Amino acid sequence: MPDDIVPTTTAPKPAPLDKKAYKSDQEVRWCPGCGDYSILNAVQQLLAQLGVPRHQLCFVSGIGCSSRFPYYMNTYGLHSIHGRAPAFATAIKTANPELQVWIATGDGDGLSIGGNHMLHLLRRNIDVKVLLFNNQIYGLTKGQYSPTSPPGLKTKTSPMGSVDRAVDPIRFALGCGATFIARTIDTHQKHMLAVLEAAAKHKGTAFVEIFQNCVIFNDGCFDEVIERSVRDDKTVDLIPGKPLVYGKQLDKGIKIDAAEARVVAPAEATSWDPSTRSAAAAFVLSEMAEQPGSPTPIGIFRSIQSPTFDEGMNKQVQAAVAKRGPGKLQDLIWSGDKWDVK
Amino acid sequence: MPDDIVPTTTAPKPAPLDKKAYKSDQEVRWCPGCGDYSILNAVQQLLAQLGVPRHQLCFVSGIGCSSRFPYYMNTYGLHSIHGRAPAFATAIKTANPELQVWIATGDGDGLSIGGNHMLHLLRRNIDVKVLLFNNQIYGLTKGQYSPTSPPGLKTKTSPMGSVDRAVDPIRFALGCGATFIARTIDTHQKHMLAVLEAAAKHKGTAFVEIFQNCVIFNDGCFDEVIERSVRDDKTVDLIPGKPLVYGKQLDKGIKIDAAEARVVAPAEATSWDPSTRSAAAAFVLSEMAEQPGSPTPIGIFRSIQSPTFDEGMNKQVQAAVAKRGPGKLQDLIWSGDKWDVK
Amino acid sequence: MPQSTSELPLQLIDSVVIRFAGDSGDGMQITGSQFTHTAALFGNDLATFPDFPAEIRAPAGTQPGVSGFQIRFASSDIHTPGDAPDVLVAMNPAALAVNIKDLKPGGIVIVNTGQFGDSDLAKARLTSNPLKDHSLDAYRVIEIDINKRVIEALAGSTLSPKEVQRCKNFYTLGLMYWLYNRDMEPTLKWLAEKFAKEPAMVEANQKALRAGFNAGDIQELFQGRFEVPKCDVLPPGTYRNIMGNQALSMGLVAGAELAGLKIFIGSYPITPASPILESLAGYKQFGVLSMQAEDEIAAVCAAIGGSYAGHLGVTSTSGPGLALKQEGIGLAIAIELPLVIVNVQRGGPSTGLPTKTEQADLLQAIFGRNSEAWLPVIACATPSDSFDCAVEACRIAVQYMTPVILLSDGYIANGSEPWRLPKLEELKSFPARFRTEVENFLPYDRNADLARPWVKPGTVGLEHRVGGLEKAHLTGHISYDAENHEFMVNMRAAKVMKVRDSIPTPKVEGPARGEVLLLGWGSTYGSIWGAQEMLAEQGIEVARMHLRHVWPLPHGLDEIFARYKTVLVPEMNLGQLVRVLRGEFPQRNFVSYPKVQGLPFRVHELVAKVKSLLGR
Amino acid sequence: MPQSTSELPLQLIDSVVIRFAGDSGDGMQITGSQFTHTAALFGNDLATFPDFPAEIRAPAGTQPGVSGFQIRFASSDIHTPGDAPDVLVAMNPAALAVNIKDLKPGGIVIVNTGQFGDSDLAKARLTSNPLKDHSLDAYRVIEIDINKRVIEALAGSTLSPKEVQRCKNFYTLGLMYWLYNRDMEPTLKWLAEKFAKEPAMVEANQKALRAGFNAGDIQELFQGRFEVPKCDVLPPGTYRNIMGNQALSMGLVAGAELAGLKIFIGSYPITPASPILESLAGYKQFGVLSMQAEDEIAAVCAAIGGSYAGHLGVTSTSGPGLALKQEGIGLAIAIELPLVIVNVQRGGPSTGLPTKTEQADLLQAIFGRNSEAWLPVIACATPSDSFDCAVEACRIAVQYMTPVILLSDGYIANGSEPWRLPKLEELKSFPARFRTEVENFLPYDRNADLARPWVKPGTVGLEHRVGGLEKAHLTGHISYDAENHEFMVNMRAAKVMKVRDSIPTPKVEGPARGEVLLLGWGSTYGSIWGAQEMLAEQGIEVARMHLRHVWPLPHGLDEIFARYKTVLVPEMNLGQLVRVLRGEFPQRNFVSYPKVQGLPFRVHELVAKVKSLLGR
Ligand SMILES: Cc1ncc(C[n+]2csc(CCOP(=O)(O)OP(=O)(O)O)c2C)c(N)n1
Ligand SMILES: Cc1ncc(C[n+]2csc(CCOP(=O)(O)OP(=O)(O)O)c2C)c(N)n1
Ligand code: SF4
Ligand code: SF4
Ligand SMILES: [Mg+2]
Ligand SMILES: [Mg+2]
Repeated sequence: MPDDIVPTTTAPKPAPLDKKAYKSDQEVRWCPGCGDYSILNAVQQLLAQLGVPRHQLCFVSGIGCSSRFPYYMNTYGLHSIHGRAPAFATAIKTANPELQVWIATGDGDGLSIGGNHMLHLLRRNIDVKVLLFNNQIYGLTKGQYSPTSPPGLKTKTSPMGSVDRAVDPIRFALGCGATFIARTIDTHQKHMLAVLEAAAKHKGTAFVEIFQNCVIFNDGCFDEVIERSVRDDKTVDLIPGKPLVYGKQLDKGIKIDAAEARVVAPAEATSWDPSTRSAAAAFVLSEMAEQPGSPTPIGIFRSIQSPTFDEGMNKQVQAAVAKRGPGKLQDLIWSGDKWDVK
Repeated sequence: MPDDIVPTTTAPKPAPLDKKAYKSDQEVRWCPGCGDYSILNAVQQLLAQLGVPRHQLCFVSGIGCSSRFPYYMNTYGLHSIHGRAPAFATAIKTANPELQVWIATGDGDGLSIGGNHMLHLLRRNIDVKVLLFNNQIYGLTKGQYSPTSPPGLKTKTSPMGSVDRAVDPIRFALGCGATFIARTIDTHQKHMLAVLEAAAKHKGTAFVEIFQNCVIFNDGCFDEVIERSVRDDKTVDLIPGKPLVYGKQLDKGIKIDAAEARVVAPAEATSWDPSTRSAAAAFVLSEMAEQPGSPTPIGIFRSIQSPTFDEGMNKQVQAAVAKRGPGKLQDLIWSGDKWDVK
Repeated sequence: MPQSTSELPLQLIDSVVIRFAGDSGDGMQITGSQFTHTAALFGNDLATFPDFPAEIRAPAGTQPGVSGFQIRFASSDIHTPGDAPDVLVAMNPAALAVNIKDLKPGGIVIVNTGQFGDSDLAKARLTSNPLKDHSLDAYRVIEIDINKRVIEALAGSTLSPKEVQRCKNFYTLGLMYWLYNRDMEPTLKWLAEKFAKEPAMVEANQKALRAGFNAGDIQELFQGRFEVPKCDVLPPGTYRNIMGNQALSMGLVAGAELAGLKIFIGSYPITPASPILESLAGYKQFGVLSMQAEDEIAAVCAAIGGSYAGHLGVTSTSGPGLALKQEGIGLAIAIELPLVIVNVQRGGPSTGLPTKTEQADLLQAIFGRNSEAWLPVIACATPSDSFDCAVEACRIAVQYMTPVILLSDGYIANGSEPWRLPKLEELKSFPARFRTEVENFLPYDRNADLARPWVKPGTVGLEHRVGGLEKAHLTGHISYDAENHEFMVNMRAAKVMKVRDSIPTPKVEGPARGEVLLLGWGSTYGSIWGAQEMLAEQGIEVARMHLRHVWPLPHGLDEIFARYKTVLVPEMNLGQLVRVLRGEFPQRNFVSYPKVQGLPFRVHELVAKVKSLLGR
Repeated sequence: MPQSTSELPLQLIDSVVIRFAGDSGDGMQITGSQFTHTAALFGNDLATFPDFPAEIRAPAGTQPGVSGFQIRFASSDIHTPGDAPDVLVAMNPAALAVNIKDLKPGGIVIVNTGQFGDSDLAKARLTSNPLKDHSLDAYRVIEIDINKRVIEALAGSTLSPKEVQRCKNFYTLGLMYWLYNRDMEPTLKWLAEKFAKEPAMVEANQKALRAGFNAGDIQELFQGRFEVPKCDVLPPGTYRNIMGNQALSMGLVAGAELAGLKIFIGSYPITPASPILESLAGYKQFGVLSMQAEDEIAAVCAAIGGSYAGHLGVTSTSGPGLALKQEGIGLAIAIELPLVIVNVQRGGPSTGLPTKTEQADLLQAIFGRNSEAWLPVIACATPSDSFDCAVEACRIAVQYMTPVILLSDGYIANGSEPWRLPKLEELKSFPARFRTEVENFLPYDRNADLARPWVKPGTVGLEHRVGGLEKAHLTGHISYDAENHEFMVNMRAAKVMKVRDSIPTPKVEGPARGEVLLLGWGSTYGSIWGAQEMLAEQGIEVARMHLRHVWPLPHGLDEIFARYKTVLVPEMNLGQLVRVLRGEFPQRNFVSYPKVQGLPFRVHELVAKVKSLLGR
């Protein structure tokens, strides 16, 4: 047996870091004005705030403008293939549980080609954080519609308007049984930081949809909701334990009732609890924006505790070792019924 | 231009058919006692009832025991590759809108390898009917756990119990925005017939989960719910317009309230409407079985009208022809700026 | 139609190569395309080669962010966009640094000095200013502060300063029009149409264009002007300029029409193949059903479903996408349905160099599926040849009930050249026949081409089932029988080999026997032809031949190969065709000349290789 | 340890081939395995060949539903499960009809007449009863109503009539034990363990076994009994019987241990590869992390993720699954991480013949990815060789930081043979080295093997990014540079070719030069060896050689091939290795001998082929 193997590095004592430390030496290659910049900024700031050592971080992505993210983080990073980041991340976290693993993905990468892996990541509840950059378009391939594009959108591949119904990432994640689901906005740094912090602290898959502006191919696609002048009236922030109130003057509230959510006076608003056994209230909220006159919920839709796959896997290994003793090659090979030839 | 092309057959006058007419001449190769037989039987009976001409039917499947279905139907049939039936079916229906297209798939085929195509089929609302044979196991590959297997299930690939959280097909379909969602039971022919009839008549993707018993690798996995002696007490049938009552004596009801569903007296039961704008009530019901003491809903969870992709596509073609005239090859080739060389 | 009455001498030349280079935001692709458009309308022969980064707007001023467009236009029949530019237009230091090494010695380099500040040099990671360090001494450097000139020209415009700067490329274009004595009209018209909804933009860009043109006259930047006369040596006919992806898309529509079918295209965007899906999505008046699928697997499966339903199934992709489609293609082979799989090759492996060209998917196309899963593979030689190849792919698919892989590459896809428009009468139809006769119907019966019958679901009385399990000969029932399996494996292969009976032996150009046969496939066509011509000029006669059908290989090749001491095969890969050839013609002598730089072969490289082979 | 004191003569013979055949529900696989187990413990050399339908329980009594298990056991060193059975056990008419043509002329056929009613004949689609129509006249037919015998034997049992009938196979087994004078003990013990929780089952099956055994004695069915002595000519050592998938799984665990790594296997079930995932899922005490992924793509990506994280990534599949993994494998090539991809080949194309064997994924393994994406490919020769090959695949993957494809096939995977157990000291370790030194760290630097450093994420100071875009030499930064790309393409290929420096030239067995070299790879090993022996018996000396490393090919082959007039290559495909060989050794003379029937070569077929080649 080889015992001359170089050991893995043992627990390090990291120096405290500032935001800049998380910037890699690579030139950022996004278009000027792209919403991706502010997401990168928020993540770097958050990690500095939380003081996560760089070497314990791993960013995994697929392909797309958004998926270039790992190159710009001075951490471990894997820019993989289109749509498959969840599969890589699942293994990385399971094989190396001490890492904090983040996925950067786009609406095309994560919900078109990668929809299946996203489903299985969410249901398995791998302890990774997902940043879904939703710009309702394929950026890197120069402007085709995506699964989140609104029906009717005219793009290069839908010159007469898309006939696809859009998928709602939040509802999809709920349907997949995700344990943490949130939504935030590229231009709303404060909100993004708060949501990302909650995501970072969640144990299990934290799924965060980020409204992200593609200045080149779908500029302003969220403006009706997120434009600064209307944002407070057009969004409602889901803050655990807080009433669902919104509006510039916090003059409106949301009441969830009989499997419907409706706009009410602030005093009547439901106090938000994303950790109920049932995800139904979150589901109701996820549908709300489609009702005329209702705000778009942002913030934390869902946050529950549930066993994670990566931990489950490792526990089984420990249990097997505890029960059968650490596997010995000799025993393995020399198992079964044998006979001798002299 | 070729004008000597053999024309497609024009609208036929089909002779009325009986159930036997839908049976192909191929020997059915499922295990004796497999739940698949009763599904095959119900489908054949339904089609005879509805009098759908055989040549207008097309059954598409992936790979798995359940996916052998098309071979046993004396209609058009395509036994394709693992997980991809939705993609084939989408094109078949779009290119040949007069066909009634059915998909036969398994929990592995449709929700493991094929989860992404299922998502996109459901959101695009292709006018096809999906029969999801859920036996919570991989049958054809001899008994590995599937995405619907309960956590902890011991199978060949999970000797210490599966650590995967299960996906709930109904909730998944809701999250994907499906327009028709139902559940039925292999051993409950009457119910299955009613549900399949509603599915057949739905315009858009009709998603039907069928609890199906695999006698060889997962025998009795649904017995707690569907065994004849407990079935009436352990299931509640979602019948549009009918109150949600259940129990052998119809002595119990379900009330949906404040985004929760609870057991009440029959008189208080909610009258079921699967066609509300919001899918939240269906979502609430889809979670209910997990509550101890609550019945498992079967029947129609969701049934709404929404444009179908196949129709949308064909309408665009018609609109383009109407606007630009039928495409002429000459015009296409001789378009753009030209010059002559003498 | 020379527009200017400049006093400067007008020098007639046969061929010019210009390369425009700048930031990805500088509009170099538009500049190049407009110059191309004008040259085409003027009647030059031409060839273009755009070259851009994988990012949408790579960081301004950096070397990886440089976007280039090379055009060669000529009065003679040319075959490539040229080995080395005569003129380089460099909009910033990065563009200069990246491209200068390619410029012909003594060539003209036009530099926008307005972008040569210290920070610009730093962005380009240059430690010294090439305008000052004598590194450009070997060239004729023309320095213009285009930034400033554009501001002056557009003084009083309502556009923002940023928008004004975006007109720089048209200033540059104007200057080039002056230098080569070109008509501005086509571009003025194009601008008017393109920005029809933004009159201020039309005006500003037109002004910039004119200002650039006038600058040539007024500012005495150049010692002379050049004129490249019309090309009259092309075969007579009506021409238009066409890009490879465009021609290929049109060819698919034409192929379907010639078969009497409608297209169902299932596709997933990927560089450099996306424009094919985009074009077909715009051809709905031809009955094209275009589906942007959720991924490549769904795309190919949908295309097969389209064929199953009675349409002509098409799917388009690039290398990594082809890998994903292979399982589905295997099914199409097993159920024997027509299908056209377009693969526009790009640099790899993996994501590789997505905007660069390569020919390294040949073996994946021929062999990259499980088991013995044979299909015909054909390859486009030039942008306009893509039309004919697409028609041919449709023909083979329909006639033989088989998937066909059609290979293009980034160089062909984005490049352009004049296309002699075919007359409809020249296009031979190959009508698809759908079986409707009920009597004696056997789903796996075969005709003389070994093709099985195609039945549209919906046809009364022909209900049957197909699928990927091995099928019994004739009946198509599931069969695990050993002999039947071997029979079917051989039958499927034989059907593919049968395609040879319907294709010609390619013509040899040049000596019928001798030392060297230059053998090409795909986009090496032009470079090889150019090399043959250049060698001939140097007194070295070599033969050349080009393969459109790369699998199965046409009849008659062995006899041809036998007549040359060496068959030299230049490929933008590590020698993939050579492997195929050695497998088929073990007695012949093939020499591989690989180049894997994401760039096409230069004529000079080929010439040098042939000479070294001949010991000259 | 002969158990019976039968009066009948005991005839010594060297080797016997028995085929058990019945419905998929008849337990033929268990019967065969038990006979195998007993023969192994007795000390025979042996080889087995199970053959079953793609359905779990195909319809009872039908020909497609027949499941078979062939075993050859011998006192000499044998290499195949035999061309033709000496004894056929046919549990019903379908089993008889499907298998009788393979039986040796004059062979024994044991027929269960209890299953030969009219309806049974009809299910098997037989129009006449073979027991009556003289079609079996060439064989020695033993008729027994096994249905009835079992009922009699189990009279009084608490089992249901259906359960009683399920004991038929043990009755049959007992009869065979008697005929070949075998000890029933191992099977009695196995039954006791297997049904520990169902004592009634233990008793019934044991009774049935004994009843079958006794029937031999009592019922005078046979004229004599046979004895196949122990095989003493095998190399000395401790042996166990092993199936290919089992050996391969153990080899992976051993390979990981020898590298000092833990395994991460990401896999998706598929016949005939599923047992590998299943075995590894049971080896958790070795630290194996086993993930049943949602599909093959996720499986390979997870395996790569495992390697990225510092485990040994493994994924296992069969043909269609390999096609799906190719894009991911391309990434592993680009980011240069160790990875073992096991591909257990099966009949194709598409779903094909999922439970039958084939060798037709060779070209897909070597070439089936986009662009120039090279990797080493090795192939198992026999069930026990799968252990060594798995270790070797791990070694190459770790030493060269590369994905490796390990090819097995259905014949090897499900077949079994005695395995001489290696001593731990015989296994050479190849410790993986994880880089931890921060100084001078360059992610794409290389060692003498051209391997780049492997860094476990979590290591302080070595944070870096990898991905599928082309990487600059040394730094690993994204690079679209033309020369760097060519350099890297060549470097990756060179690294794969470098594997040759660590592998031996395979040994030639037989004459060092001459007319014919029989060259094999994969599971043709035994048949070729058998053919060589049979030819030698007939006075024809031919050489043979076997390739474990099919890509890159070992050093020294050309010199060897040059020494033979013909290199004859039998393959269960249409000549895939021959294509590879011609590409590499254009001067040598390769003759392909293809067989694509979902079945291994028979020794006789090879012998006939060689003779016809030699004109004998
Ligand atoms: C297998 C494969 N298919 C297709 C592509 C081409 N491709 C690259 S990125 C992309 C979509 C990007 O969209 P999204 O994920 O929304 O990211 P964005 O660029 O908008 O951030 C596509 C289709 C690819 N790289 N690989
Ligand atoms: C690409 C591919 N991967 C894997 C397989 C093997 N396979 C065949 S069926 C199946 C799963 C079947 O499970 P399910 O869909 O639940 O169908 P069931 O047999 O239970 O009806 C698998 C993994 C395959 N045929 N093709
Ligand atoms: S194309 Fe859009 S998403 Fe991509 S970098 Fe540019 S602005 Fe951002
Ligand atoms: S294995 Fe299970 S699902 Fe498959 S046919 Fe048998 S009983 Fe049915
Ligand atoms: Mg996007
Ligand atoms: Mg199943």
